[in-house]
Amino acid sequence: MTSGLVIRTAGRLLAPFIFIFGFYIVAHGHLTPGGGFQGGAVIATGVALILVCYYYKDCIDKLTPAKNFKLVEAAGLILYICTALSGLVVGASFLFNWMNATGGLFGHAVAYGVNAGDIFTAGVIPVLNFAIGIEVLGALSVVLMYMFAGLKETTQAEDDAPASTPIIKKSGKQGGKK
Amino acid sequence: MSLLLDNMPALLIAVSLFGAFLIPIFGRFLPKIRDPWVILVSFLASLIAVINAVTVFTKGTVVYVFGAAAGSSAASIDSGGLPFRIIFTIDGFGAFMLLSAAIVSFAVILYLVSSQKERSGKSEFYALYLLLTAGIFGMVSTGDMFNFFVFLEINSLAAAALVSYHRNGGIAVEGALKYLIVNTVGGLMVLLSIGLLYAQYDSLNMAVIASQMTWTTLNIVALVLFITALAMKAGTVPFHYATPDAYSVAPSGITALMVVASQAGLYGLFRILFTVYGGALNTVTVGWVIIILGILSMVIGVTMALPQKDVKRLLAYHAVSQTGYMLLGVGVALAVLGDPVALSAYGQTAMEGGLFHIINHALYKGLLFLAVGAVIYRTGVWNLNKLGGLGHNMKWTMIFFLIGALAIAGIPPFNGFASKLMIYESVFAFNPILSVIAMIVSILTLASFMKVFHSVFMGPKLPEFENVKEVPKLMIAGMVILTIFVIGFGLVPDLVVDSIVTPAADALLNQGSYIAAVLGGVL
Amino acid sequence: MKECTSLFPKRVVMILVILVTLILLLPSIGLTFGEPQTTTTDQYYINNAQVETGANNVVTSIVFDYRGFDTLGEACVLFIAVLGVAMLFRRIGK
Amino acid sequence: MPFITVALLIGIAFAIILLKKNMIKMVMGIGIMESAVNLFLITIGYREDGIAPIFTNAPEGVDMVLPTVQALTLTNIVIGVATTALMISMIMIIYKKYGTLNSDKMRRLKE
Repeated sequence: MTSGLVIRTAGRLLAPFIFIFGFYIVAHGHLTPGGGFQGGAVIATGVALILVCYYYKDCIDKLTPAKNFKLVEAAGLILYICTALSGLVVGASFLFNWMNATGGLFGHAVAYGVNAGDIFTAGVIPVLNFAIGIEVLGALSVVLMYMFAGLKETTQAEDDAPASTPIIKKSGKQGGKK
Repeated sequence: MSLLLDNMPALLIAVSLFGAFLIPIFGRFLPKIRDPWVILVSFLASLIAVINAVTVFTKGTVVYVFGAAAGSSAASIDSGGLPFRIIFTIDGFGAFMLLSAAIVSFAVILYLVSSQKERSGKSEFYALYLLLTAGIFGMVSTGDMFNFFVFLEINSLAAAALVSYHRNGGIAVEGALKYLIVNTVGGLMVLLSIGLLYAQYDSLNMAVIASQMTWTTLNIVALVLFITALAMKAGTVPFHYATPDAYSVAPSGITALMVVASQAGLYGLFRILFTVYGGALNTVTVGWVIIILGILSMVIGVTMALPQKDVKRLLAYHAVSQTGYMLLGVGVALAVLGDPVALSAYGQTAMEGGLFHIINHALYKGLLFLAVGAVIYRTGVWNLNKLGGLGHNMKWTMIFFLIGALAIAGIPPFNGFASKLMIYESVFAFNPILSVIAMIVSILTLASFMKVFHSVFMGPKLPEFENVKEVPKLMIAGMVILTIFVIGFGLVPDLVVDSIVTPAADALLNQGSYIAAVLGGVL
Repeated sequence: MKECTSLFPKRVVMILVILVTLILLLPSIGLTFGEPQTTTTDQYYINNAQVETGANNVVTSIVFDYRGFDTLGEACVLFIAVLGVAMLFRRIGK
Repeated sequence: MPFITVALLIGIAFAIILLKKNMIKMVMGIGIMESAVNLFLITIGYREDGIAPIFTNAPEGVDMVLPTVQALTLTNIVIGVATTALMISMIMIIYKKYGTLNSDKMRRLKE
């Protein structure tokens, strides 16, 4: 499975645009179709593109190992739950939308009815959108990376070598337990 | 302080989730404090669950609205008296299940921290454990249909992932895959019937649906789907294939918690039958369906258990069999729901017996799985024919196993006897044959457990188990917690029934109070 | 599920499947396509979501505000899947 | 009628899950079932000539379709992705250990 020069160049050129498009979808989740899940999935598609263009092993060696994405994911979830808990701090209930229509960040008052949309509205919703976007980006990338890692371990150097060494070796201890 | 107390239902879920989200970070950077952190979070979650339950038992049903401004009621006037946010409704039955989940989950984490010490991938394992706990807590306290489905999925996925933890050359993964497929199909059927109800009533709140429920074709289809799907989750007989496979390969502590997880499915079944459908139901027919499910589970479970050689598989079949008792008790109550005389004569008692059996089963089956897990932890052998003579070296484990075995067989003074007696008495008044079947199953259970006890702990010391030691103290501590409750519930059953079981039964039987608690005086 | 394959012959499974399909066909009689029976809650969302949450997208305001707790649960499900995958593909001794 | 489609899809999915021996096909069957349920949810919220419930640059005075079911579908899609990911990984591990995808040949649990 060789990924040629054309594929690699195209992937390198396209990936930033995919990331930015995903970011746009996340940021405008409360105005246009889309939101955290969809945007996060789009960004994860960019990650998948890079994984396909460059070899998995090369990616984790040169860029970042998969476990870092797990931290990204956990960070997204912690952001979500902290935002939710901040509703308790202001004296209302869990997940209370306390930033809406306060005039601060994301707190502009929204025009009623059909309008063109203002990105600084909707209170905690954009924050939650970003949290979910980060979470989904991390989650899907991690799943992809682990599946790549579970399939076979090749670099570009060992290009056409057959899939020989599976990463998961049989464990004597656990296998012998039966 | 009142801030915390007011938001207890939210913290119930939030604490477990927050703890779980932090674990990957701790596991990466501060592996030393990960284990204490897990114990701390689990303790806090259990404590909050107990506080919630006590609040419910003393002050009545707790209603908590997610995302509401301070001081607003569940069903505000400007929305036409309908709740439009997610609502947690913890009534007597929910609090009862919270108690049982809290006790078992805390006992199990003590056990697991010690028994999994040598293994890899623990960060994920503990995080999944906390998420499974959160899933159970969420399922038993939510008052919203779709929220129930989400927690059902959390419960199923976390349980399946935990089952596959040991991998065991693929066997554990195979059991987990079976469990996951069955539960996913069940979950999708639940969602389909939620959609059916939503299409008619345009609400996802259980109380709103309950207040408008009628006995139409669509609702019958939805009910059939609900019963099938939740019976799949609870592992009763026509869908019991996955249960023993999953239970026998899961880590022992996890199996103990999975008993509670499948009982959360049972909770969902009873909640749908009594609270959502309630008076609109054709109670005699549906009651008999539940009774027949229960009888089949009892008989098939115990007969499949008798010839098993794998000790955990045997226990898993007994779990199927014991689930039958709960279904039998509650099914009898459902069958006489429309008949006030019979209900007060024996229906109420049958209900209480069935519900009491839920918590008892969680406790003693948890204890049995932990004791068997301790044996496997030290010997590494699952086969009954190869075990023997362990009573010499593992005295504590032997005592715990004996207590659990006597409790499951319904021998006084342990808790299994108390609830089984209630079931026998009341079911005898309803239909003597059912009661006789239940007693025969109980005797077979006793025989089966005597066989296990004899072949594992009795007999001369075997040479290969010469150097087996008693398990670590933390594992003993986990088992001691469960033992205290098993003996305590057996010694003072009246007190327990009066204080926690009767409120739970009343909460189920009295559909109107549930609706009134959520919708208030608006309707 | 696998046992079903061996326990029941193919014909029984087909009868079962046809039965399930027929049961599920019943809703198509009771429900009407294109005109929901009651729309109280949804009409409330459409009318009030902008004022109460400030979001133009009503679906987003439901996903993240009215039913934000579901979204937390759903994020957890994804988290569980990731943890499960990571656990399954872990290397021994790591 | 979309409801008939839903029923047929679920029937097909059941047949696949119960009859097929290839585990990947079983997962596909679950995927079909999921899509059927999603289709059902979307269908019950449809209004004749309705538009998506988004106010940004929407035409005036047109009915909007019911938004709640769309939110539910969104949630269910993500849950479906998670379930599928977990199941596929499990199948990958099983394939690695057993060397087969046939569910009949992997009955080691029975013994």
